[in-house]
Amino acid sequence: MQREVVFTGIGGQGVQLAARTLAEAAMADRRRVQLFASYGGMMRGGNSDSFLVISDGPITAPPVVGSAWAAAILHHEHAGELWPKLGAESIAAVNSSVVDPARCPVEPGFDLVEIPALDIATELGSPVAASLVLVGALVARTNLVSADALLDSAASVLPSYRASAAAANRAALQAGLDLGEVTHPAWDLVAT
Amino acid sequence: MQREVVFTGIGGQGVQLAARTLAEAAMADRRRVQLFASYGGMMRGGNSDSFLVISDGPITAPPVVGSAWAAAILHHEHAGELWPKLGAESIAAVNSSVVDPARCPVEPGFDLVEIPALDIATELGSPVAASLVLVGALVARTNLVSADALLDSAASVLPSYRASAAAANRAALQAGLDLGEVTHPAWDLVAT
Amino acid sequence: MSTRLVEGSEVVADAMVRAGCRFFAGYPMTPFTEVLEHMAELLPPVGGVCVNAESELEAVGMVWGAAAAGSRAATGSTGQGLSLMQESIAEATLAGIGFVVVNMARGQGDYFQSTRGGGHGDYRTPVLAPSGPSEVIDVMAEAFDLAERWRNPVVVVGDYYLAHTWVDVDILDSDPVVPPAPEWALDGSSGGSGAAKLLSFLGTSKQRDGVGYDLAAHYEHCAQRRNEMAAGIAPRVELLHTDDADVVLVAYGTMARYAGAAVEILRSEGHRVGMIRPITLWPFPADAVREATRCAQTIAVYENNAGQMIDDVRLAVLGNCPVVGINGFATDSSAFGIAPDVTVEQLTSTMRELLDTLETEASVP
Amino acid sequence: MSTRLVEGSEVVADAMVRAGCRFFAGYPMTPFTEVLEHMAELLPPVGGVCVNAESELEAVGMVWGAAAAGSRAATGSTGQGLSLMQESIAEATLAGIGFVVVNMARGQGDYFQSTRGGGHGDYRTPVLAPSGPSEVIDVMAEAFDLAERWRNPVVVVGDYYLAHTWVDVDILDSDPVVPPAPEWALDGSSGGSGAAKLLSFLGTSKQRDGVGYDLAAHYEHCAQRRNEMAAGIAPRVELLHTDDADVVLVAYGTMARYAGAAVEILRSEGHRVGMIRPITLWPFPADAVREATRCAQTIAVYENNAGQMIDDVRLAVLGNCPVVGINGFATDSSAFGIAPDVTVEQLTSTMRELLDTLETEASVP
Amino acid sequence: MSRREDTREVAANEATEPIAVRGTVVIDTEACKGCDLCIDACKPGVLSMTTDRTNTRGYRFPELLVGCTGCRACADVCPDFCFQVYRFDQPKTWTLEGGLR
Amino acid sequence: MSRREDTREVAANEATEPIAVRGTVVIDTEACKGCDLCIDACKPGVLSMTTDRTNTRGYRFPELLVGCTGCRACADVCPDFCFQVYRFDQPKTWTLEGGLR
Amino acid sequence: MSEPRSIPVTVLASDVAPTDASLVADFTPSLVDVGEHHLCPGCGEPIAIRAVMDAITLHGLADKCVAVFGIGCSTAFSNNLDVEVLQALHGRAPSVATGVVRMRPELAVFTIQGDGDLGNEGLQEVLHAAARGENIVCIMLNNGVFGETGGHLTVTTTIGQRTKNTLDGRDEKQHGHPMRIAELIAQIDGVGYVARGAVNDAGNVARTKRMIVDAFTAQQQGLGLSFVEILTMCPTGWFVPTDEAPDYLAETIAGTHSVGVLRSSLP
Amino acid sequence: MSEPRSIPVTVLASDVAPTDASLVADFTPSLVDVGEHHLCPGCGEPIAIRAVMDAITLHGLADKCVAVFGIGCSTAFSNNLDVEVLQALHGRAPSVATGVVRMRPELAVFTIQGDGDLGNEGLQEVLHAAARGENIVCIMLNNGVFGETGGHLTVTTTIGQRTKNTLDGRDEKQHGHPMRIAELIAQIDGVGYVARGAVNDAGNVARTKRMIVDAFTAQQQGLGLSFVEILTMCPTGWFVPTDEAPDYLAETIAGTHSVGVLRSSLP
Ligand SMILES: Cc1ncc(C[n+]2csc(CCOP(=O)(O)OP(=O)(O)O)c2C)c(N)n1
Ligand SMILES: Cc1ncc(C[n+]2csc(CCOP(=O)(O)OP(=O)(O)O)c2C)c(N)n1
Ligand code: SF4
Ligand code: SF4
Ligand code: SF4
Ligand code: SF4
Repeated sequence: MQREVVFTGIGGQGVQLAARTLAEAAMADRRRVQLFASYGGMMRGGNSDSFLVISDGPITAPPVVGSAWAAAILHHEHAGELWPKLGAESIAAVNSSVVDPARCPVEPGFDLVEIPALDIATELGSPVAASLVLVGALVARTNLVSADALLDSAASVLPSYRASAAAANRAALQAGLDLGEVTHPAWDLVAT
Repeated sequence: MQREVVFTGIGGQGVQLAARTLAEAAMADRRRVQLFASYGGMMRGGNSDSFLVISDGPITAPPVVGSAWAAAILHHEHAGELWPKLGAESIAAVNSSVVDPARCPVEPGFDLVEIPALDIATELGSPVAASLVLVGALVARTNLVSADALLDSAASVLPSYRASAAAANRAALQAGLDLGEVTHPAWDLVAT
Repeated sequence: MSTRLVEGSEVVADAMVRAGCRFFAGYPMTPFTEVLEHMAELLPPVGGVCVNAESELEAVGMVWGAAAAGSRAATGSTGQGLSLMQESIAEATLAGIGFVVVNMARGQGDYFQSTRGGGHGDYRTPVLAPSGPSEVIDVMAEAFDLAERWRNPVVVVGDYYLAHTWVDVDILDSDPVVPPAPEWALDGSSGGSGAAKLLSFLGTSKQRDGVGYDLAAHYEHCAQRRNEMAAGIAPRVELLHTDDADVVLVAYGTMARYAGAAVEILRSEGHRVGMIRPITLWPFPADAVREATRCAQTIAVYENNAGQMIDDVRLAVLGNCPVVGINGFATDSSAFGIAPDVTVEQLTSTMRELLDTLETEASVP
Repeated sequence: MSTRLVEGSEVVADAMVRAGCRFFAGYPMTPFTEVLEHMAELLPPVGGVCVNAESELEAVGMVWGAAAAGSRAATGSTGQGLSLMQESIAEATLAGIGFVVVNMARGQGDYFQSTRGGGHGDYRTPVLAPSGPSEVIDVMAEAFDLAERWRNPVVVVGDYYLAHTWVDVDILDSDPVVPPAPEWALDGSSGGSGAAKLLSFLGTSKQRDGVGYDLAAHYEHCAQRRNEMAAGIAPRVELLHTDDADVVLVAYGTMARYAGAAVEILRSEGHRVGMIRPITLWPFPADAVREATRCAQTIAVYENNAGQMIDDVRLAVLGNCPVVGINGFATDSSAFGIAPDVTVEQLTSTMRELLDTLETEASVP
Repeated sequence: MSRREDTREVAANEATEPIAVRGTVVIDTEACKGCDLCIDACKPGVLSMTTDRTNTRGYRFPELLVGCTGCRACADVCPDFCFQVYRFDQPKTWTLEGGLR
Repeated sequence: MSRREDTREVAANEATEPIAVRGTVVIDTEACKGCDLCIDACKPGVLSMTTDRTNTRGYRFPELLVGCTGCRACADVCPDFCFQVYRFDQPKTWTLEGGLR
Repeated sequence: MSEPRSIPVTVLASDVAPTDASLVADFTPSLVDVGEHHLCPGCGEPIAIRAVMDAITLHGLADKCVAVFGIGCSTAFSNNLDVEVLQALHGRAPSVATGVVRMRPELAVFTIQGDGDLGNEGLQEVLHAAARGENIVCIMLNNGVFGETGGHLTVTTTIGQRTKNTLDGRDEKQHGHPMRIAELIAQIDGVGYVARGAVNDAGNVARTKRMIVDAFTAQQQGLGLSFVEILTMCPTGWFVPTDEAPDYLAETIAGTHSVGVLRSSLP
Repeated sequence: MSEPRSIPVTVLASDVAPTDASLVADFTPSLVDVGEHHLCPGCGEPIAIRAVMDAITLHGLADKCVAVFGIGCSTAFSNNLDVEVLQALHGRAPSVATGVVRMRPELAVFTIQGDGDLGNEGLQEVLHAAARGENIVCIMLNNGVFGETGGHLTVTTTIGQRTKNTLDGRDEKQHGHPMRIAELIAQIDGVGYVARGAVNDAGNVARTKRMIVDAFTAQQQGLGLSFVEILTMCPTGWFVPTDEAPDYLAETIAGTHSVGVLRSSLP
């Protein structure tokens, strides 16, 4: 069984960190992962997308997946290409603090969940962790990974020189996890 | 009608100057010329060859001629490739002050004229002009170009910063011209 | 936990270190930057050296020196940087200095540069193209072996996808045996012996042996070595459902992963399609392509460029089978060759159109 | 006297000046050095500028600037130097900056580099190859026209033979009309207007127009321009006795002069041989080659290299006619690509052998 | 361009003495990336970063307190060109009671 | 390597006084390219270029006159490595009549 | 003067420009088309570019100049200015500028490069251009890192400076010594004016602006190549908070690269 | 000691080595395989190379060194020495030497380049290597011309010097200013020893030899990059008679490029 999660945002929003956090958590859950990170070579601005595949077995999918089971939309700017990848089964968590509703599909055809991730993160005193709030919320509804694994990966994913951010990031994940109930279980069985 | 003259020597012997002097003289005689100069990129040593075509009409020959009517051999080092180009009608003037007889064909099958060009040039106080003595001697036997044209080209062929050598070069050409009689007339009619 | 989430570029770096690479020099350029960063981390612990060269020209010069001193050495870059290295790569073939060049390209626009030699003269470099992180370890080991065996630069072609695809890998105790320095390598010790070594693109004949440089002989020798190399390297390919394929897709590197996925979809729809993936781009597996397409009605070449490998495919089959190109992609706005229209869906539907045309043609009496 | 004995490299320089070239920069390397020297003499009197650049990289950079400022500009080099310029040549195609690059090569080993683009990416440059000094004036005029027309670098391929062949030329009053700067060129004056010009390989769209760089659009545009260029340049060839030829020799540049001489000898011996000389190496005159060899039994490609143009010939005829290469020459000890076995005699006898084989084959029932 | 901060009164400096005000600034809070450079650059110290609010992109931004001299230091050091600086034709005075006159 | 100059006596300096001779040189005249650098380098001035003879390649070459000090300056400056310099174990003296002793 | 483009935040709640005041600094700097850009928070490069543009305006050269850009973060401004811009490849700007100025000597041709562009990839270009006496102005934005590619050390990184490669600070034993580019160039015969400024505080910004103005004066007087190095903050590459970056510059960088005029042929 | 290889010309008609004397200088310099070479009459480069080889011998480094050659006339010696030689491309020797010394730090790695090779094509290579503190010795043979390609001006050509491009002497207005390479390098933090010698007379040859010896001492002590620039005659490129070249060097070149030790970290 395989689940594809796509992420999109603009540079600086923490898209890649969020995707890696989820990937590490999936690995802790003993699943295989493949994650393609696409962002500009420039430090600043530009798109930031991520294509994560989590699977029970070996992964052969090409880096950019054709269809996705879930999406985390941090910003609308480059989301246009991702919407079509989502199908009837799919769930999309949208950073409603920022995303322009006019740039979202009118009749999504999938489950679109609005999460005011930036507002929540700002309240937590860590606006840069908005992407983690969103991931937390996505996990809350899907059990894509176990909550513990997710929270633990907050620290393991950070390079040494960023270690100080771990606590805030964990808090943001937790805030997201607190946002709801499982509506779209990702796996038949919850991983052990 | 077309006459090919090949030159060979080692860098520093004045091969190219000699070939250009002859070419300029031929032009003064109202003939068409093509001259391919082959020498190393280094200032020093290495081969120095020249392939001159003098013709009554337009020239289509490739740069390196296949057969030659005359040759000026300043040094034996790189002469090996030139000998086969000479045929029964050919004449080769050899700088006998330097050229090792053992490196010349045993039975040439063409007319081989020995000219102690370096000795003569040294006597004239201008050893570097040996190549011009040789060319003078070749012209003396062939009338490839008119004597006047040859002597005049001594000056015209020199770049401005070498102009001071013109007199000595002219003397060397003259010394060569003095060395013999026409034995191999190059042209049916002497150019005007 | 015995697995780690690792970026493709780290896999590339790790593969080099495992292959015995002990010297690396490079200059940042996305997506090569990440490989350089990982080499800087991985080499010192194993006694290797990674230099942040001040430019690509300096990087390749350093690698030239390290390789001449007998080390397995590598450099690399992307696009512009690779172009700057062409002089050195070309001349290294004449100097008999082998090293590995990692071209973390943007897209596949450098196929000609890699396979025909972007520099001057008649040289060639072996070119290997892994399709993803999992193949990198093997390919890199082969690259260093070829570089040493043929004393010739070897190009490993990656792309942005390879660099930026993170995978879970098992952490191995990599304790590779670093091969000893070849006997022609310089270590200073032959000086004063009367037969001091010389390593030069002008040849190695010495004046004291009665000859100075004999360039003609040297170039003949190099030409011969190149021919032997061309004959001596067995081109590698991966074949997928080519046995009974009417239409064969040819693709290399990451593009082959899209092609493979498309082939599987089409097969599941009942179409007889197959795929050939050249792993060795030079020497090009012409025989394998010819063989695998003997019964094909059409060959489609899928490249993330304007059509370059298609020449090699055409030269392989020489008119025996029509060859069409699927290329000319848009490049994305990040300029990293991640064309948005490189997708399994797009390729699959293009292939469906192609198959339709063939069927229509076939059904016309 | 109205004629002068002029070195081929001076003819090349003179041709550039006549073609309106007013900026030249280069770094010495035999046999390009002589062209540079002559440009340094010829340009100042006509108000042009010749800079002795400190390296090839700087030379091509200067030419980039001069061309961007609207001048007809050129550079060049040989071998190693050309390789160093590949980055700039490749990117100039994206910047829409046209200039002429004179490759005074050693031999013909750079065919692939010139025709496939030795740099990175999917670009091409028009490539012209005169066969000797007499053709240079025309070819050079065309080169500058193409560079300006397509805003793309154009390569003119010469060799040691061309540089070092002296010919008698008529001294012309060269009073060429230097074309005005194209309207896209920079002259500083659009600044402060609200629409200041931008010339960049990243594109020319400006933020004030609502977009920053749109790289995807820019690369699409460049690809389109390249395709138009490929289609818009009529390849040029010279044909010799191809009408009824059983065997057709294909050769370019100086080699074609040997080939032509050999063909005449063989014709005089009664053999039905002909010659095709591509003058435009890119776009390659594939149609002309196909057309002219429709009735041929064999095509022989004569190149002063290990076999490069032969690919283009094969791609042109795609198996419709066997193609053999006559190449793999020794290079001479001066390393200038004046292979001693490049002679009319040698070629003629090789061709005789080829003809014999064909006849033998033909006579076998 | 999405949401913008609303115009609002900002609690004035805790000053009770009258304050000379020679200039004022208009701040493009939406362009701000919250780098704080203006805060240090402002000699009279009348710029202050929000602590409770961010702009659309999540950045805090500066607000102007009483006492601007119109020196343009903030504009000179701001990497995001967020300041328009004005100098009053006639210097004004601010008092707790009367505000700016 | 072709012809070499024969060994021969060279007219000595025009000296009539005895001259101290501490060293001597052997000259590879065939290797010489006639650049004259040794002539200026020789402090005692005992090297002199031929004017009437050249080596095979047409170059003039130096000859040693009486009075060499064995200082090796000639060898140090000669670009063609034409000199072998010796220093006598016991300095000698040259006289017009008796030659070198 | 452009329209106020956002809501002003003042004690007076004025959301329109005051009418009894004159504008002394506008949102969008002179000759900058659009002020918005993608450079990082706290980056010093936009400040430096504003200073360069101000100098052009002051000299009245807007329609008599060509800017040649290198490749680095500041390239973000290449499509953003209202002066003619010619984009050069990484490291090649001085040669490209040479080509322009040789064919259009009447123009004020200037380059903008980072320290990685100028000091690493193309160090010899500017040195050679200086020796040739090209009459151009070269600006180097020196933050001691390759900002654009992620903050790696460059040849100007000072001892102790943090970069992505030197998270514990550059150490000469391991990473070699910093080069002082302005000092190198000041030594070359043929240069007109050489100075080093900084943008870490308003005083330095003003001083740097004067240096740039002087550099263009030298160019206008035909005194040869003028060079202004400008120390800029790169909080991202240095791994320091944006508000600490100006002090970090003063303490860690300006000690090695000291601010001042190094050479001037101006009367 | 080799056999006398030619007919000696002395007042004593001795064609054999004297028996009552000791050899103090041999035909073929130490570590030079074959003395014969194709360099021009009066060229200073062989003299300089002899001095370098003497220094290697003196230090006893013959079997512990690698020479990295540039491309120029002196390349003629690359197949002529009895020390290990690695040929670099034009301009690239310092980087190549870096690769060698990083993998074999126990060796004395040194480069030999012309001024065109080092100062034109690859100027930044030596500057960067110096700043990195590579522990190598770099020798630059400076004749102010590209000898090999026909005597064109280089970046070191002095004002007034004749070259193929400047037959009337270099003129700063037209051809730019000369660069003083040793001075540039001396300024870089991390260099061990910098000096400029000359081979235009025996005194300078001896002095230069001492400089080279010191440079290798610095290398042996691990003091970083050492640089010795050696002024050499190129009568061919200067268009002066061979016997006038030494004075021409003293008068036209050494005024700008003055001989002496510029920097030394030696104790
Ligand atoms: C030939 C080449 N090599 C590498 C690069 C990648 N590259 C782009 S910008 C840059 C560094 C720029 O650093 P700097 O000049 O210091 O400017 P900053 O980004 O710090 O402003 C590099 C290495 C390139 N564009 N071209
Ligand atoms: C990339 C490259 N460009 C040009 C050349 C041609 N070239 C060979 S040697 C040389 C000049 C050498 O001059 P210099 O270093 O001063 O040494 P010299 O010949 O004077 O001893 C040049 C330009 C080359 N070999 N490689
Ligand atoms: S050793 Fe000294 S004295 Fe003797 S010849 Fe040589 S330079 Fe003159
Ligand atoms: S220095 Fe040497 S080459 Fe020159 S003249 Fe004297 S012996 Fe001959
Ligand atoms: S990386 Fe540094 S230089 Fe680049 S934009 Fe960010 S702060 Fe500025
Ligand atoms: S050209 Fe100059 S440097 Fe070269 S060998 Fe001749 S004299 Fe020496």
